[in-house]
Amino acid sequence: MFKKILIANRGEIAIRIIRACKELGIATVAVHSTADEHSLHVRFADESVCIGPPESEKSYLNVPSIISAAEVTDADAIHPGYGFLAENAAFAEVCQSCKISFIGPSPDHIHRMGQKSNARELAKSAGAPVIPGSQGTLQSTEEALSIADEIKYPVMLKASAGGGGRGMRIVQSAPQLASALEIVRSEAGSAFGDSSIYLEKYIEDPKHIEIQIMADSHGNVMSLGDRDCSIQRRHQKLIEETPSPQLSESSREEISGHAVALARQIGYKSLGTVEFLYDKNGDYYFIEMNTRIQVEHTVTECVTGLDLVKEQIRIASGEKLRFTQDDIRIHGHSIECRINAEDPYKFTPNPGIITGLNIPGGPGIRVDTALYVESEVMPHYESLVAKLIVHGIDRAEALAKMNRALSEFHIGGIKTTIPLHLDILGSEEFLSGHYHTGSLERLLLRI
Amino acid sequence: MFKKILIANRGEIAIRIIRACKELGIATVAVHSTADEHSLHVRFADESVCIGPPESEKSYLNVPSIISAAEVTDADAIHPGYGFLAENAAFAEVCQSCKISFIGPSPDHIHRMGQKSNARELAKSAGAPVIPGSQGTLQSTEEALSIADEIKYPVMLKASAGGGGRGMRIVQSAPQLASALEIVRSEAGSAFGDSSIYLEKYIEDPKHIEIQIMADSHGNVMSLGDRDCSIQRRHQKLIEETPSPQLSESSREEISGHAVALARQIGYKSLGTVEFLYDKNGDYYFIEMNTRIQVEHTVTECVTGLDLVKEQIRIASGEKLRFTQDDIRIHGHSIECRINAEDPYKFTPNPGIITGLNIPGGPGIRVDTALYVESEVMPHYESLVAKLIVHGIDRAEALAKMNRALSEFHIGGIKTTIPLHLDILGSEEFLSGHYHTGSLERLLLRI
Amino acid sequence: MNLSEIKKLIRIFENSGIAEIEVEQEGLRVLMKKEARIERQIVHIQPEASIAPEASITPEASITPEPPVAKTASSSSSAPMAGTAESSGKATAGGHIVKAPMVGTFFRAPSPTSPPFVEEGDIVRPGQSLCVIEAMKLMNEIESDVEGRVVSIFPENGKPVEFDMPLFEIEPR
Amino acid sequence: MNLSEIKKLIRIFENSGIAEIEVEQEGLRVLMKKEARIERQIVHIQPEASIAPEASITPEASITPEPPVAKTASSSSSAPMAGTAESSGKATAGGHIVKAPMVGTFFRAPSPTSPPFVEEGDIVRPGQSLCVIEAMKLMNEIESDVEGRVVSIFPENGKPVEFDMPLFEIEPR
Repeated sequence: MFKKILIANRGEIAIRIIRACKELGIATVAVHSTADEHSLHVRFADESVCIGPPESEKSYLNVPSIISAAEVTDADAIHPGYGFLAENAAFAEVCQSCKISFIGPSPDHIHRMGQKSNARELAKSAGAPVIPGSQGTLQSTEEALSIADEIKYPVMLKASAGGGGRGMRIVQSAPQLASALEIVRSEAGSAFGDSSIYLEKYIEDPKHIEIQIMADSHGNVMSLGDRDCSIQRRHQKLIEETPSPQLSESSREEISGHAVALARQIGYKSLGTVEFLYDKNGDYYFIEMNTRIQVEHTVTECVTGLDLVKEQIRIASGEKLRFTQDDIRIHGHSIECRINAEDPYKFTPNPGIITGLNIPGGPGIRVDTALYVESEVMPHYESLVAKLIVHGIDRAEALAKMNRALSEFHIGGIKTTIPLHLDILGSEEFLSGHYHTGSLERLLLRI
Repeated sequence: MFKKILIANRGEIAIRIIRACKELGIATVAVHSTADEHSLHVRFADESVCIGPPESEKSYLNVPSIISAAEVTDADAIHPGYGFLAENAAFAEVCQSCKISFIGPSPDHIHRMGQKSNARELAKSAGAPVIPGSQGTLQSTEEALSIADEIKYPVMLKASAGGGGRGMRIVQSAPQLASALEIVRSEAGSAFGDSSIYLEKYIEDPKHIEIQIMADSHGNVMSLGDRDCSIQRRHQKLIEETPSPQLSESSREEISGHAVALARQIGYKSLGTVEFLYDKNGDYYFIEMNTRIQVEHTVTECVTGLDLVKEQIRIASGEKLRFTQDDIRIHGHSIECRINAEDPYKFTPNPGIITGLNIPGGPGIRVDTALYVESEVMPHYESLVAKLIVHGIDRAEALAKMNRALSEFHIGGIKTTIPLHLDILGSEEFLSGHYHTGSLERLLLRI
Repeated sequence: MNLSEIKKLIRIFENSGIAEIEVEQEGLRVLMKKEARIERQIVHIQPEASIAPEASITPEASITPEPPVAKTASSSSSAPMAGTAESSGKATAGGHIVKAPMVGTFFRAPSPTSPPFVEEGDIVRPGQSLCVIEAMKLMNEIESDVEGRVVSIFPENGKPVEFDMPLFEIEPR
Repeated sequence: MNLSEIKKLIRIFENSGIAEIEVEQEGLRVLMKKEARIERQIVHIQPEASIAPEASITPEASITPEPPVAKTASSSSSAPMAGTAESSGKATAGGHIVKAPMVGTFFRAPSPTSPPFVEEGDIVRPGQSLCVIEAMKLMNEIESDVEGRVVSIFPENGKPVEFDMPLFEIEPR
């Protein structure tokens, strides 16, 4: 086991990792920018090193500074948390070359899963369904028509060079396809200087379902169940829950099976999350794999009773998993609300000084935060300031707990997403469980 | 189900009950003394009524004021919490006569279990072992000698009118008995004006083991496992854990069986705790039954996943338990540390204003407290200011979590028992699990 | 008073209807003003008043635990008590206050058909009944402890009152 | 009240809705006003009190961002960094400070057998090497950015330094 771990992150996830280390008896080194000198993660760690100015590029993304900090403190491993360097294959490689263990998968796995088209091919070859569409870019209108006929309408035309919602068009039926193709092609040409186009099936109002997997370096791979992360705004998750209120037990097992098969086929070793879109017909499609610990790992911890960060550290140190798939039992229901320092309806960041703080408590409540009274929420970093997680015997109890806990949660001095969470929890769509990735945007129009 | 519950208590337990009510959708009324006007339980409740001046006798123990508060707010039930009026049979009777449901057992059960000699006879007749000794007071030295011979030395001589550790003497062997009897008899005569004496077996260094039971008004009685509450100072519990680290599975079942049999025999309906002494030989003896929710109910909640306060409310409203004994599963291990506003080594109360507060968080941590920054810990009330509860997959993880959480827990402005808890958790005796009701006092001599 | 207390005072001041506040205590003087065009009412508190316990804004008041959480709208609106912050604030401004010695329902008359014990403007003597508070089906007569003129009657007839709530203001004579 | 407390008060005032604040204590008077719409703060500090550290009116602890938790004894003793609060405090009192631009190990000489780049009392010119910081096996030479006399060298040879830590104090000339 490692003797000392450097945590190359800040905020709640840095504290989360320090807590796991303390419970494992491992010494910790916090790194921080000059702006984070008084942060809780610096106070909670055994040692701390200032690695640069407030800007992330010069501090939390500053590879030489972080490696140097590990070297001068004799840390034998680095935990990257999420964001920052967590899925940076080059950083993982530098760690390796400096004989510092990177707590995560191999650089090669990070690299292969980081390239989305590559990840899609890997998933396909491991037998997972992927969104059907053209093999590469479209050569002709006839090809587009024949593929669309095969995969059924509606389909989506996408500019290869597009992204962030630009250079896309949904086509509902064959007669519209030819002209839509012309339009997207010319848009793409003028917008991106590349008029190549591909076509895939358009998934209407899907759920975002992800499977938490865990694999050690002794060939053991297992699934820790699903998470429903469909409450999103601009692809940012806001509420996550497990088990998904809509998935049948058989779909859950089937999807989990694909996630495990993918990890097994590529020889993956660490925690990982395999993400799927799940549509109204119960069909599902692999979209990507995240090779890091995720913000929402907490709900999986609540229902499995496992400490995923500890397991991640144990796996990185070469230990064998101490249990098998059969030992994993899901108890009750868990929901997480991400409390962001944002205007709850405009979503504009709202940094500031915390003037008051009341953290909810009692049975089934977990809070992960780096806030304290008079701490500063800074504009340099992401706006997530607290995670509120509840665990109930069933979804109804978890919902009641979340409502209760949100009503107790007071963060003075900044605007937060707490009022929005109460709105979402009060919406019929959320209560029914039949919500999807478009639900929040539509709810916002009604508020 | 009740529509509105008045909580006849203050501090963390009042908040605990308000939380349960909120999650059940029941409106709440807080009552408070003038000193508690700004207390968190007043803020969290839907309504509040000031019932008297700071002194407990004139406020939280003021029956007419509390009943009147329930009447003017149209509360249909009263939850007494623990302490104050929780085991006051007369209060439960007044509630009954005013058509307000008392959330607890019947006045008769409170009354019968409140009289210790009566409770002992009930337990005996239900087949539970009680501490062997004389039937009533001793008539002669010969009688004492013959009983002591039968139950084996060491024995304890106790003045009938004694209490609080006075008028007691341990006798190790027969030759000492006659003279000890003379001494205790004359001490008792001069100290209490009553020289009657009784004799019972002296239980050396026992564990305090208690069984949480739950019984509805439909004849269902079940055990929710044991708690080991042996870390005590002057009969005040300081740390509780479940499952007891020393009990074998078979003893646990046997003792639980006695607790359930007692509750069933007397037709008990509510939550209850049956307390036993467990000696070095594995023998155990009923000592008393508590007819209220207990401070340490939290650890049972962690390992069973149940919300005991909700169950208690459901039972009082006449609902049937929704599960059977077979549905109860114990998951992992849970420990509670009572954080008191006291000098940790002198145990003198230490009221004051809270100047800073950092509440531990992360996985497996639960905190129940009424503290907030600038709140006042008052000399009028008991010194318990927070309960820190951890839940781990096993005792080792729970211990690591408790150490970690205690190190994060900062309460500025008052002295607390936090440093003492760290000492206890670091002691070999506690770590081994082989501690007993005398362990803490001995540990304190070494610190 | 330290910075965090000043900060609190600012918030209290902001949320108040007053335009200016000056607090002086043990060599510390704090003066705050709001822009004149917004506020009309000006309350000036003398240094003496700021130390007197009756004053609504005192150094102590600024330390008073502020709500760590706000009550929900529904909760405050459903509060059943007859007295309000205004009435008790008003109460503290003037004469002798008779407070509720118990929780119960406030009645101005011994029975629904009787006339009230007292009206505003009446002169009362010590021991004279002012009202009854019904608690647990018992009618408890509340008597005046001073001689004077009834200036205000705070609770409405038939409304619940809690312990220590101002019932009457009496101008002693 | 010291400068950092005034800075904090400014921030509190800025974020408040009030237009003016005046704080006076033990010879120190602070007056701040917001101008209609422009939102500018004017700080008047009486000269004799502003700089003197003894003008501080409140216990330091009540203002300084108070650590919500104390570090354990073991943690602070195991802190590996060469610089201390004292040294950086000392550093800011006097001349020009050369700070560490990166994390690494501080060496006063280019190799173990070479003489140090500079000694206290030496005169240095802009661009002259002062030390090396080893980071990721690379020796990074740190140069002086001013001309002057080396007054202090803060870290010990061979000890780790973190970003922004004072390395040298140079009296410019």
